[in-house]
Amino acid sequence: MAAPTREQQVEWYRQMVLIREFEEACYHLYAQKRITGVYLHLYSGHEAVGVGAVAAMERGKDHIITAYRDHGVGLAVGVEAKYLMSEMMGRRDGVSGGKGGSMHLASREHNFWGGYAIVGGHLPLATGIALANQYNQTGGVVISFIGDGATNNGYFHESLNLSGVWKLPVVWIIENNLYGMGTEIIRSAGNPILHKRAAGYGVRDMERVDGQNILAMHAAVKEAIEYARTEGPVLIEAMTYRYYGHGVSDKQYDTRLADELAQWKAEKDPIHLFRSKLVGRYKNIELELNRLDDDAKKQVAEAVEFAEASPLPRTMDELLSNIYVD
Amino acid sequence: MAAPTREQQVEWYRQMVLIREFEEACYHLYAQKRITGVYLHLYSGHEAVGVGAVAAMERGKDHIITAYRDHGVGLAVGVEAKYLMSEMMGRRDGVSGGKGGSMHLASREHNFWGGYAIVGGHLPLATGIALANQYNQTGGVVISFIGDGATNNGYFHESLNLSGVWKLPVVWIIENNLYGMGTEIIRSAGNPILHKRAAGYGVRDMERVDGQNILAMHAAVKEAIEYARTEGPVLIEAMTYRYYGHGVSDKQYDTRLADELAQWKAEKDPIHLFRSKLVGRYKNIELELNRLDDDAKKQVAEAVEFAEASPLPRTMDELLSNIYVD
Amino acid sequence: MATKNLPMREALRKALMEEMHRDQRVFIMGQEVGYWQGTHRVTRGFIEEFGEKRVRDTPISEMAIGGAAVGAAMAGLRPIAEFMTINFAFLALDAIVNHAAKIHYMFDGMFKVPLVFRAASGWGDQATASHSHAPEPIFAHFPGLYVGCPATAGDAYGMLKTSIRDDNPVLFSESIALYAKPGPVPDDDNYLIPVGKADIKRPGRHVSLITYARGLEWSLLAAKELEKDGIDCEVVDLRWLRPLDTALVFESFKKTGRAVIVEESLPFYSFGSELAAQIQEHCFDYMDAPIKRVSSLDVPLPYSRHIELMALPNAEKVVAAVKEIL
Amino acid sequence: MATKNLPMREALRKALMEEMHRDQRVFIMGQEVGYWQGTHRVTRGFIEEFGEKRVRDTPISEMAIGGAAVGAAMAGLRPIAEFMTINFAFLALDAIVNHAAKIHYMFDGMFKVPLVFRAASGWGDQATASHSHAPEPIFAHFPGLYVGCPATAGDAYGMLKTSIRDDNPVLFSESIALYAKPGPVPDDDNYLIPVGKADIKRPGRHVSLITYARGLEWSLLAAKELEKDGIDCEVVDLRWLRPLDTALVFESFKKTGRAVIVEESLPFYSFGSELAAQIQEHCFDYMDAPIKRVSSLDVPLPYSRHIELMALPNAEKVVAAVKEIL
Ligand SMILES: Cc1ncc(C[n+]2csc(CCOP(=O)(O)OP(=O)(O)O)c2C)c(N)n1
Ligand SMILES: Cc1ncc(C[n+]2csc(CCOP(=O)(O)OP(=O)(O)O)c2C)c(N)n1
Ligand SMILES: [Mg+2]
Ligand SMILES: [Mg+2]
Repeated sequence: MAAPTREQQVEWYRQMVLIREFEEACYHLYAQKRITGVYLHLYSGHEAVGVGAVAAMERGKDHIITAYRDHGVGLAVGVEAKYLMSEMMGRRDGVSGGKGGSMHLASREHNFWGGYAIVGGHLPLATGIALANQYNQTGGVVISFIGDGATNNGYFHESLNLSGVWKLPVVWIIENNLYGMGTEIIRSAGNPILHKRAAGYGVRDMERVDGQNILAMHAAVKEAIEYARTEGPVLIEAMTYRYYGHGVSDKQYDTRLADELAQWKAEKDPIHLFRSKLVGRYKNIELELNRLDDDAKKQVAEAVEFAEASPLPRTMDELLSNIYVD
Repeated sequence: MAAPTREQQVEWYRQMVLIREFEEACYHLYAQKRITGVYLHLYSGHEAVGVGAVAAMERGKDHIITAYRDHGVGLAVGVEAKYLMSEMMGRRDGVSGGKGGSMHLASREHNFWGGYAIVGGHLPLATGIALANQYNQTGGVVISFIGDGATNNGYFHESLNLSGVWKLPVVWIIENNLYGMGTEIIRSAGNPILHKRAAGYGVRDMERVDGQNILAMHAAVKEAIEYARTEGPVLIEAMTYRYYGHGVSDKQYDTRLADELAQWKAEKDPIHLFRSKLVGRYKNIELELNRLDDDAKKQVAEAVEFAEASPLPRTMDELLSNIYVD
Repeated sequence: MATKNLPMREALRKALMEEMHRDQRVFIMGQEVGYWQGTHRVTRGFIEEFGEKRVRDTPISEMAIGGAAVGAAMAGLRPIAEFMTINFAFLALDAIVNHAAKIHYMFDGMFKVPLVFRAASGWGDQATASHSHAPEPIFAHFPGLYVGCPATAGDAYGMLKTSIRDDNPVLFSESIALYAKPGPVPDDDNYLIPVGKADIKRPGRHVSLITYARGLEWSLLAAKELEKDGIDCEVVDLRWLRPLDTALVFESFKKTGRAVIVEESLPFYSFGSELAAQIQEHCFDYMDAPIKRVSSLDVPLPYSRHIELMALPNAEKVVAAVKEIL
Repeated sequence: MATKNLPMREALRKALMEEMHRDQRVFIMGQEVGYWQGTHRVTRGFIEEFGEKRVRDTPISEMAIGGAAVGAAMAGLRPIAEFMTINFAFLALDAIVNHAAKIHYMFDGMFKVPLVFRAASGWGDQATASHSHAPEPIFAHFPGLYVGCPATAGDAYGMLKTSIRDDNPVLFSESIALYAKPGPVPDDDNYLIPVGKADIKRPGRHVSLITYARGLEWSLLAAKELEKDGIDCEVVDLRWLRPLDTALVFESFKKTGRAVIVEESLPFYSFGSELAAQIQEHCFDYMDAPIKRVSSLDVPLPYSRHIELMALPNAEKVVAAVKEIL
């Protein structure tokens, strides 16, 4: 595998800071009730996982699907922030016309098959999309994210096994952020080393990957995709951490988990680590990165402005459209 | 572990031939429409698995639960054949008052928690019964049978994992008879070595056991129960074979699987193998065994007579009783 | 139109066969649909005709079957997923009503989910409580899904073709008791029965018998019986529980002023409930008598033959209900 | 009776707390019931009060939670299993309606299944389509289960206590929108509301508003509004969807001759359907007008605020429906 170019890496950095800014904006907009509703699950802390995985995809050929913690994937695959932000706010210009909200972002044209809110519910969808690719011999591979908590759900078992039986082109990536809501893995999984489950399904076990290290993520997923393209399913366990807790109303990090969070931020922040690496490696890159930091802020601010100018659906027609395909 | 006594082994032999006779009778009664209904799944070929496992239980303390292939367990735990046969025939004297039929035998007083017809559906029940034993510190262990086909169902995953998380006293035994209906394992499981799944759940893996060898079964389950009683869950994969196919209307064994079946019967019949062993080891035992063969026939004949004399429920009261506990 | 007399099983088989030849995107998956030749023989010969790619035996993984069908449909295939019996579709409820039915709406039309969930439904053959449901109304509760329930071989043929060609997800329920029942099937590859179109199966003047699926048989028998007393029944077969052709029902009722609703399902929160509620609301001024319902009794179905039959609807019960309101 | 004013959340908490102190066999399990303090704070402080043995956090394994509760109940415990929201109970449908509800019957009374499935129900807070159900009628379709749906804090208290002490399985649905709503709660440890007993929440003469759970709020508001026009509504709160207290409904209807049924659920095959069907059948001669239904619109619930509210019932819609039939 060729080492990633400077240009590629700069692009990854761009995506990561964009995600970071976007999520921070969401956090504040929610506090200000400009984003409403009960659920909002942020991707901050996970940036290297999503960006690294998406970077390994062959655009236009490979596919990706995830759970409700889906903002990062949406931005990484290249959906414009303003359409995603419009969806957060339930606006007409939202990617899902305001019907899906934060948990149901998607973009057909980017082969991003969506965020899903029933834990595990999208895993068989990944299996089915992979089956369609195998059936039509497209050569496409599906990346499916899985929460650590979700690995204990029947959907996980049945989907991974089916992918093994049918040797489907799918890369399963556990985003192991150590918790499902308030439950640490040791209290939800009989064996906390989650990738060990691959063996029972005839799915290749690529073990743990440091999900805070984008280069490691990219390399692992690249290898996984190549394998999946010709041989069959692969499982990767990416180790990561959530900066805003389960959802924005999660208060654990103000109290019992405060120290743990502080330590992750100080020692394992994916953006900080990557920036240091880039700065150490490429001279004069710092200015460029600073500009990307500023761009991200600007882009998010514009996205918010765009979204708030976009109308809210209000008519019976809007409510009742697209229940069925006519 | 003390070696099983002659007396114990003779008792096991008795149970095995009783099961063999009982199932053969069921087969013929079904053909004659004296047993009616769509479903009838026979245990012939599996005798050493059920009898060996039950033999390892501490009576009155340990528990057992299974799927719809439940006649053998019913007889092994000591339910009288006549009450089981009455249930086959939907009679008032049936163990389930004629309401459950062949797939829903049980006996509370024998700690036999029943046969269940939804694939995998009884596995969390086993988890729950084990939890009750742990909760009440009874020291009791639950044995739960699992079909090979059932290992691919979400219930399997969630139940085994929960047993691992809570370190429940349960012995999971896969009765691997190579098929779920017409599907050989290799087409239903991504990894056909089913016991490998234990590792992912923190369940002790006791690997494969020869399910046609009752001594091996007994020894393995004995060890498993002792472990489960103090340490937590165990998984055993018992290799066996079904002589009458999936259910009595399965015709595969008349055609594509005929040779395979003949070979199992010739080389791996659990009763035949055990009988040879006993005869080789204990002199003068043959007469005793012959008597047990005759007794089994007699007992089954009497059971059929008893069952056919038992009335069929016919009243509205019988139909409507026991929907709710009053 | 020229017709051929075929059992419903063969009518369904013919529809499937033709549609699979017509459209390469159509494929079948489910337990034992292939080498076993289909549990109900609907896919007899398909594995030989279409091969393993398009006739896919699956593990016993209802959740994954349901969800994989959704994913494959989203990605451009047209899956037909078979649940061996509709009881097992309970395990896939989330995939069916919360994913298949909602994805088109949730993403505001971005994805289509053109699939058919086939399921063998009904009871009456001592299959016992867990295997004896006709729960179509449960599924029809949810918008986004269509629910088809043919009562004749010809309808089965035309409705299944429509379901396969439609771009929406369809739950297609096939009454086990009707598989062997013959009826005229049009000699027309393009015979399509529009989604949501009910059918007058027998015109009449005095009372409307409103029914679906297996209820048609009981209704027609009752109508014949009542004819002897000079009572002229109109029999309305809904055919689809969603969308519901209330227009035709109201038209019939406005003519007769009396109705008995006949269903195989359990009585509460069911088909009869909805139809009676609709009629009284929309045809209030035409009501000459209360609307009666004939359903299964409100009891889990027992194994034993006589009491099982007592719990089920039949023509006599329909006759009695009609006489009550005349 | 002396009462204390408490939010429904606290009333439920009090009931649980008292019953757990009263009976050592009662325990709670579910996702985040322990250290997280309960998603809806109903079990706040329980892990500290009762410890890990009796307050059991579980993995995200709805099938196993459902089934393990059944097994534990059969074996003598009295589990309270919490589904974080009722949407996730779809994943446990088989465990609930095909195991919990049927085991007592299937084995003709051999086993009891004394358990409570608690589930937070309802919608209206932009939780989107997959998380926005009030599907109690789906569960109440099946005999063998009780279904309780309190509308006030006092009822929640008394009904939950009854459910815990009852020897039958109960699905206990708690409206999320009502958790914070205060009401008088009797100062009586043994305050029990009998299973299946409805309640007149407001006596009246002109029209019966028949409802349950959250519908009560809309009905009472509408009654107040209509009072201004001299229309005197009687509000009947069913409280239990199974068993259904039709006697009280009929009594009310025979007095008023008019009814509007108010439910949060989807309209088809639902609560309103059943009640309207029952009333027209049993009170035909008393019907002065067609019975109307106010339900959610027949659409998956969208995220965006205005159209979401448009889809939901409210007091104005009830007022309008009443005016239509006066
Ligand atoms: C079937 C189901 N059960 C429960 C929930 C409630 N729930 C939403 S997210 C969540 C935790 C998931 O944790 P994990 O899979 O680790 O993902 P993470 O949030 O950490 O990204 C739970 C329990 C749900 N949405 N679906
Ligand atoms: C959930 C569910 N899906 C499908 C079925 C239909 N079915 C009954 S038995 C069976 C095969 C089970 O095979 P296995 O677990 O290997 O047990 P065996 O019959 O070999 O003892 C199937 C598919 C069912 N009863 N339940
Ligand atoms: Mg997590
Ligand atoms: Mg098997």
